[in-house]
Amino acid sequence: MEVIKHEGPGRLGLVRLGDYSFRTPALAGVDFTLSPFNSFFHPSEPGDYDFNLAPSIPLGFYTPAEVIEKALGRLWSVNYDGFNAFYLPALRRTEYLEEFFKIIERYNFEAVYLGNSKILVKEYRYFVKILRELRERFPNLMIIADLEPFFYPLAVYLGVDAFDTRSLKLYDFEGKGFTQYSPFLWGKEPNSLDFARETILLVRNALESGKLRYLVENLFYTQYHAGILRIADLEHADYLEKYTPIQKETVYFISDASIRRPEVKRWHSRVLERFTPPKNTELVLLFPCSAKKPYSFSRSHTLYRRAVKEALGSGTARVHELILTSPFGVVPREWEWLAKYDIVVTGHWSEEEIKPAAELLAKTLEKYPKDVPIVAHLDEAYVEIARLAGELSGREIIFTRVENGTTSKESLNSLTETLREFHLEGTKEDRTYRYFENIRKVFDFYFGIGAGEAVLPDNGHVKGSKMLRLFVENQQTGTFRDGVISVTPFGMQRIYDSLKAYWVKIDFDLRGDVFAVGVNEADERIRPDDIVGVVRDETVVGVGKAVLAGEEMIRAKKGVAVKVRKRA
Amino acid sequence: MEVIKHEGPGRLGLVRLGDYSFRTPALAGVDFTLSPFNSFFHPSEPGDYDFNLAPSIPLGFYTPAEVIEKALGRLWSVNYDGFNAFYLPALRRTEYLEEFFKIIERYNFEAVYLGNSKILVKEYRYFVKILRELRERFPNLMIIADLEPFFYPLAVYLGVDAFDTRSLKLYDFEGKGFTQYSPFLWGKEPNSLDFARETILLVRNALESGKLRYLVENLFYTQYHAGILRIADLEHADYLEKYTPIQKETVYFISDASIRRPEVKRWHSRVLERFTPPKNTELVLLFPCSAKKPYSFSRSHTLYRRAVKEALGSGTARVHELILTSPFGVVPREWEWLAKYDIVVTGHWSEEEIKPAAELLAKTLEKYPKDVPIVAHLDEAYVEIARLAGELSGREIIFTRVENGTTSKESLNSLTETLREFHLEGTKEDRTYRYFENIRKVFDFYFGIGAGEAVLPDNGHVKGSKMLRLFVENQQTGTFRDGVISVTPFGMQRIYDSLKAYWVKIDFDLRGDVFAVGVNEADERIRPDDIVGVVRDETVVGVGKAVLAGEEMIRAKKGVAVKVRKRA
Amino acid sequence: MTYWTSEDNVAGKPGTALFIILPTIGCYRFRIGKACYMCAYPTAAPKVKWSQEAIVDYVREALEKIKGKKGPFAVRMFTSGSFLDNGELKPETRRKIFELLAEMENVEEIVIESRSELVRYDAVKELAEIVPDKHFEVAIGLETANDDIADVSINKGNTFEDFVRASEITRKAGAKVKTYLLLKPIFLSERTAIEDVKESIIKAEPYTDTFSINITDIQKGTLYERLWEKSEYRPPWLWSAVEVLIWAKKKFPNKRILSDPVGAGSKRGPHNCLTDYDRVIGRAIKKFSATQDLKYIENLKPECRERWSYIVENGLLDWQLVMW
Amino acid sequence: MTYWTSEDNVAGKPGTALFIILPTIGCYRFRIGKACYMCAYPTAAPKVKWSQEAIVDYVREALEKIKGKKGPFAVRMFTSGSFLDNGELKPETRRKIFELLAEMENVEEIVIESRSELVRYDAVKELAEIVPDKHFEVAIGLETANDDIADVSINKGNTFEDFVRASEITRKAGAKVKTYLLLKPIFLSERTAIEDVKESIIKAEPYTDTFSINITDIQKGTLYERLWEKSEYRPPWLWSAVEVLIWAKKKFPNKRILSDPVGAGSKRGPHNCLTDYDRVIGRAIKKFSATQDLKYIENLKPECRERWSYIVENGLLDWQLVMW
Repeated sequence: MEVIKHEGPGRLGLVRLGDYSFRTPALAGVDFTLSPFNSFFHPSEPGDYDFNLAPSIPLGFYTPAEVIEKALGRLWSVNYDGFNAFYLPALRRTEYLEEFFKIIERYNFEAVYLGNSKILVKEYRYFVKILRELRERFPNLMIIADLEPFFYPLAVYLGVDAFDTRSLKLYDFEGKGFTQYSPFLWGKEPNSLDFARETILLVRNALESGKLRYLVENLFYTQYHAGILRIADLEHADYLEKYTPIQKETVYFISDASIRRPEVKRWHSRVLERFTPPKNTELVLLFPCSAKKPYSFSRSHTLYRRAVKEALGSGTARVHELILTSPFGVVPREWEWLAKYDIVVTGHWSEEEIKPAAELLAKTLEKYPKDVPIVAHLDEAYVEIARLAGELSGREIIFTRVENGTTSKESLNSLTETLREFHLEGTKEDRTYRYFENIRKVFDFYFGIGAGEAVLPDNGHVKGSKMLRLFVENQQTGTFRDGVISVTPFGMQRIYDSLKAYWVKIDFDLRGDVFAVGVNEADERIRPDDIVGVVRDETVVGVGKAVLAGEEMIRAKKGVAVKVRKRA
Repeated sequence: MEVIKHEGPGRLGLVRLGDYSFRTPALAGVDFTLSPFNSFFHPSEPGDYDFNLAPSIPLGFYTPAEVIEKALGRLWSVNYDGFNAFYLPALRRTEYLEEFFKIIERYNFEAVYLGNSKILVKEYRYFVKILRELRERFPNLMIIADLEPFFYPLAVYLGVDAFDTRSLKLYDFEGKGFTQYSPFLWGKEPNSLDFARETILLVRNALESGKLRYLVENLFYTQYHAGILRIADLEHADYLEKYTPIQKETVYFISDASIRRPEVKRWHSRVLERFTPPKNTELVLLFPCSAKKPYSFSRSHTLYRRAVKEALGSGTARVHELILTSPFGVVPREWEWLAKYDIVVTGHWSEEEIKPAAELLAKTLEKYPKDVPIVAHLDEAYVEIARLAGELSGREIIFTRVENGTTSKESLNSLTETLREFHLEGTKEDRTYRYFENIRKVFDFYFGIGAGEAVLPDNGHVKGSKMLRLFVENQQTGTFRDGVISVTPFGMQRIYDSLKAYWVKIDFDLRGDVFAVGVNEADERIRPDDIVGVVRDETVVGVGKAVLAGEEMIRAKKGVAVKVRKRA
Repeated sequence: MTYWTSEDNVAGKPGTALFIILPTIGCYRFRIGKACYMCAYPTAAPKVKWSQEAIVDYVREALEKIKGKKGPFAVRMFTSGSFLDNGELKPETRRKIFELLAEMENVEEIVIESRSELVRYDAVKELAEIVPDKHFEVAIGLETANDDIADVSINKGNTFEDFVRASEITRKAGAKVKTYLLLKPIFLSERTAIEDVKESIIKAEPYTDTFSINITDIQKGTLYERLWEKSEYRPPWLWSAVEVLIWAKKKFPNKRILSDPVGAGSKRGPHNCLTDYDRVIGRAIKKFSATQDLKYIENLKPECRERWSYIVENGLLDWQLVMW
Repeated sequence: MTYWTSEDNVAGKPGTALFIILPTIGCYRFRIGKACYMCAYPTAAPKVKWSQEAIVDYVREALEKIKGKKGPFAVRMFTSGSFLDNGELKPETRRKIFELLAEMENVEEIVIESRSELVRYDAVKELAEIVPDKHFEVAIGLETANDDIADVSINKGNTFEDFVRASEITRKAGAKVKTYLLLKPIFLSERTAIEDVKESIIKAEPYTDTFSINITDIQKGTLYERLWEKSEYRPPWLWSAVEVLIWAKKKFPNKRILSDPVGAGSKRGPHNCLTDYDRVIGRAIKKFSATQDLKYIENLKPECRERWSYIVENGLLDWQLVMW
């Protein structure tokens, strides 16, 4: 199976079987044929199926060690010739998984049938753990499970590629028709296979349009859905994040699970790891977010800007602004282009929103020199966040007097008055520096601290007005427009030289795209859709867009790893 | 419209139209016919429809006051003869609602068409507020809205009874087929009316089986769903609680919204208001909950009981036990029969679960005399709850030493050792008293403090072993079996005499059921499914099951208010 | 302030119209805070007050555009208010403008606009006498013959009675009457909107020489815009306009039925499904308007028409059209 | 410890069987921690060790139940272990029991049970000689002829070879061989389970006089119970039993094919859809067993059979049957 597109561990895949190929997520019996279970005890020869299950022993999830060991010995004795699918009994004793993985590896299976999936799905931790181990170890393996359609989105999101449909017919026998509300409510017309078919199309559709996580987090059909997603979010956040493409579109935070989205985790860690305050900062300002994005375009931020300008004049170029928001926590002004999200605003903040925001703010404030004062122009829950952050960081925060919202006349006056106490002077150099910093920080976000410096050093140049082109010694390094960037091979070389970041190493002549099989090494920080440099002998020979995550490129053996956009 | 069954403000209804009748929730164009919108400016006469919309002016939700006033004057001038449905423009300026309500009241409309519903649904607060005001003011009015099927469960839960389906056809024109994931994902086959029909049947189905709240809280299709439910739960908790039947079945807490369920609110307030500790309590014990319900039947509680018995012997009859759990918070041992719930257990407790539990525990502990010691045998998050409660209440809590879970040998030993320090002696009287208290507390839960005393005073008698029959001076007051109770008219009279609780007053000869129209006054504490006493001239003339909430019985003019079970 | 020419109907024949927006101070109703709800024209009035002479000069300048060119021409003068309002134009100014026009032979039609209560016999007569052989029309914004709509949905401040009186005065003074009707005021369904225009035409026909069907387009800062932004109001479908025009022309073949669908095919203007074909329909309406020939609007491709028919037949309200 | 009678097949004819559970200490494999995974019989062994005399007395007491009654009778003695295990029953005790049986004319069939490795020529021969004209069978738990299943799914501790040897000894010693087969060990689909019994019958047939198809029922405290509790194992369908019995009887009409579906129609026992009809099928199987007449099981109402066919045809595993 080749991975075409990711959304978290879930993926759109392409399976090639001789001259027949199909897309995943897929259904056995619809998109491909799958042999019935093949018992080790009374084995069958490979038949005329797309996928032939090798003889196996369908151990139960709760099988004790003694029995597993008896079975394992026998499975090593099987003649696997002609079989391309392996029945993997899911086991609570996960210490034995490795043994099964060795068989899968040794005989190079193309698909794995995840045994006991209907039992496993009720064991939150094991479901996620086993899927993850399988998925990460064998990126090109098609994982087949047997689950009801209402589990499809969640299972796909966590790594399942295909579903057996044969057991669904039992619902038809029982006269239970699947509905949008199953398993809470059933219809009377048997419809299992149709419903499964429809559902899988919709899941594919969702993957294509980057909406899979929505489905998963907003449709909790059973307690198992909620439990599994919670375990995945809290205990396997790295697994989800690793395969989550770099955010391009607005994220809609809808349910309480939204605040645990990988995008949120990523944002928090990028603020911590990839944000440094501009060097000339002499005052930090904290503002609340606005519904309109980027915040600068909103009415409230326009009013703040005016008040700040009024108080500080040229000194504004020495102020640095942080915007507080949920669930992203803290958005440095330069990154406001990147914080694309929308959230339910009912005025009720939960503890789960306040605490992480405060913690992130505290850590962010620690990035500024101790003597830089901090002024907060906030109201309601934002005040609570800032106070808590103040306590956590031990930094004093000066609060303006806010009444009737932050944009009331009185509040804005208080902002101006408060700021007047600080006498800041900004020079023309400050302004230019900040103009450059606005651009640099975005590159830092994508590639790490220093990337901005690399593509736009102090002696660099910016040309254009809307679409900014960046130059170093008359060679273009990249472009910047409203937070959207591109990098030239030359720019990427500079990033590579100074940061050793976002590289994919090859040792052949670059012609078209880079295939997974050709990737020697890759930066593990790479996420799907990231801009990466294709490096050969320390030279960037091309720039492209990652299809896979860095780690995955190394393990994967099939499909495109990097879509090359420009060759050097 | 008559209300047949409630689930929160949502209800199954019966609409009688001459010799035709239909059930709600219903669909216009499917279950009944509805005239097209009737413009005040170019009005139509009543036509051959089940519901004829009176001429109206379809003001926008954002219409300014000046224009509303122009329109209102005109609406008072309409000749409403022959019209039974009123088009109510939903207005942001809710101060004008009253004027419209007066028209509805004056002309005795049977149905209201909620104008602008597609706009209104995006205005969380107003949607809930307007629906609530309409619903509470006119319990027998059928409320019709025009919304997409994915809003049906939520809208019904909050009080909508029927939906216009005419605008759905626009989705067909657009080639958008409704799917289980709409509006995230659409299919290609036009199916709007079929989908609406299916959905309404399922919603009806859900109401019948008490599953509507599930659908609502687990299927957040849009941010509006989440926002509206949050507003309803947080700002209109009393509205939801009032119509939520007394819990009979296990509640499944699945989503984060589950902890805001009316049942949870009710539980918390009943612990605060209707629980008093047994008088002979000399020691309070705190235990964690168990997955198995009632807790007493679980392995862990069996082990605790053994350890307590070992340490205190007969003194056990002077111990009182509280069980900590989420989201119910605190369950007094006597109420364990009533705490029927199931929750996702992943080991991750949210702040939103811990804090309310601690607050409830703190207030519960204050009910015990100051000198009664408190011993906690807890682990993990439970410890956190107890500690926080200790701080809040200022009561010292002695923690046993728990290692490897509360049921490990060491932990149970520590429990025994800790308790040995207390020398309690229980007499035979203590045991009898507690036996009575176990029964009494359940009556207190249902009717208020003192109800237990009323049906089973100290000179009362209990007969039977499984099904306990309660007697006062040889007259039966009620029965008790595993927490399920019944009350005789005599028992109800005793409750009424001492508490003045759960009464419905009539002034006619009781023959069959009590109809809403015949209810003079009713206890506002009454919830659907409660056992109530039918009182005439201070005498309980019958006992029955409430169909409506107490407040609703007074306002309602149609349908059964109390199903009478036994006449005196 | 600007002027332009456009193909149009001139006194019954295809010709060219010269539109001149006079830089007056605009409608007095607006200045006293009682503007029509859909109207933002007066906000376009000049910030600096123009002298009456300057206004005449401005007209002279505009007329240069057609001077000596081959007609027939119509000159239509708009003032963001009323031509007959002495507060906007002094009688002297009006006369001077008409005298300029009287000199131009290629001008066959003259249209001025006025609120009905400002139509006075003397003022009209005076002007009519200056241009005796030209087709001289006073355009009156009736908008609707339904007084309730005029008040609730438009805030017109006039009644149908006011219009009738103004029309009688105008005719008696020797001019003709052009009646503006508004297709789809707020708080009307598409269906009621069509109904309202038709009824208005029937009622106003005896007092009207030319009907001009104004199709709502959303002007900035108006109540209409506010409702439209919240999806509570949708400008009318072009199909509605087509329907009304065909019906009116067939019903009253001898009346001029004009319409200039401003912003046709855009979100703020009349539109069907916002496809390219919307603009085709817009142009067809203009063509019909210029020629009075129904063939231009009777044979349009029924794109998106089924949806429109459905909405009209079922009387759907605009908020019901909101979709996901 | 108990005994009871039941209608059953006695040496080929319908008759009555007296079942006696001997209060021995039970299977030695269980005592050394190597019990069969499905087996909990030894947990039913008496807590206090019975003297050998007491055991003989117990048999005597049990035999009173049929003494002087009209036969034919079969006496089937179970020991929660092996009758031939000297650790359970001393040779002297066995002899005494057989001598009691030898005296009873109405007893035409005697069955004892033994693990195959405990079947010794001398021991069998000695007993056979005490009851020369009775149908004397040694029942051996083969369970399956597939050694892998015997090990992985049953933990039998015997192979098919062991069985063959025991069978040969038994026959040589003058007794007959009854072979126990287990319908549906764990880790087999319904389909494989049926297949396994059929193959086992074919392989064991030359060494067998009577087949007894034991249909899994869930015994307390076993691995089977653990898997069953978690829905990973489902006792076989009664239709599977019916299918196997019909097939076996047709294939080997001269062999006795017995089956007593313990717990038929209950969750823990073989069942179809847990309707009342399940018990009807259970009784039909017993009737067939007693009479060897296929008519009892060939004409059953196909209730729930379609579902079973589907599961068997598609080789569904038991965890796949979990439903919401």
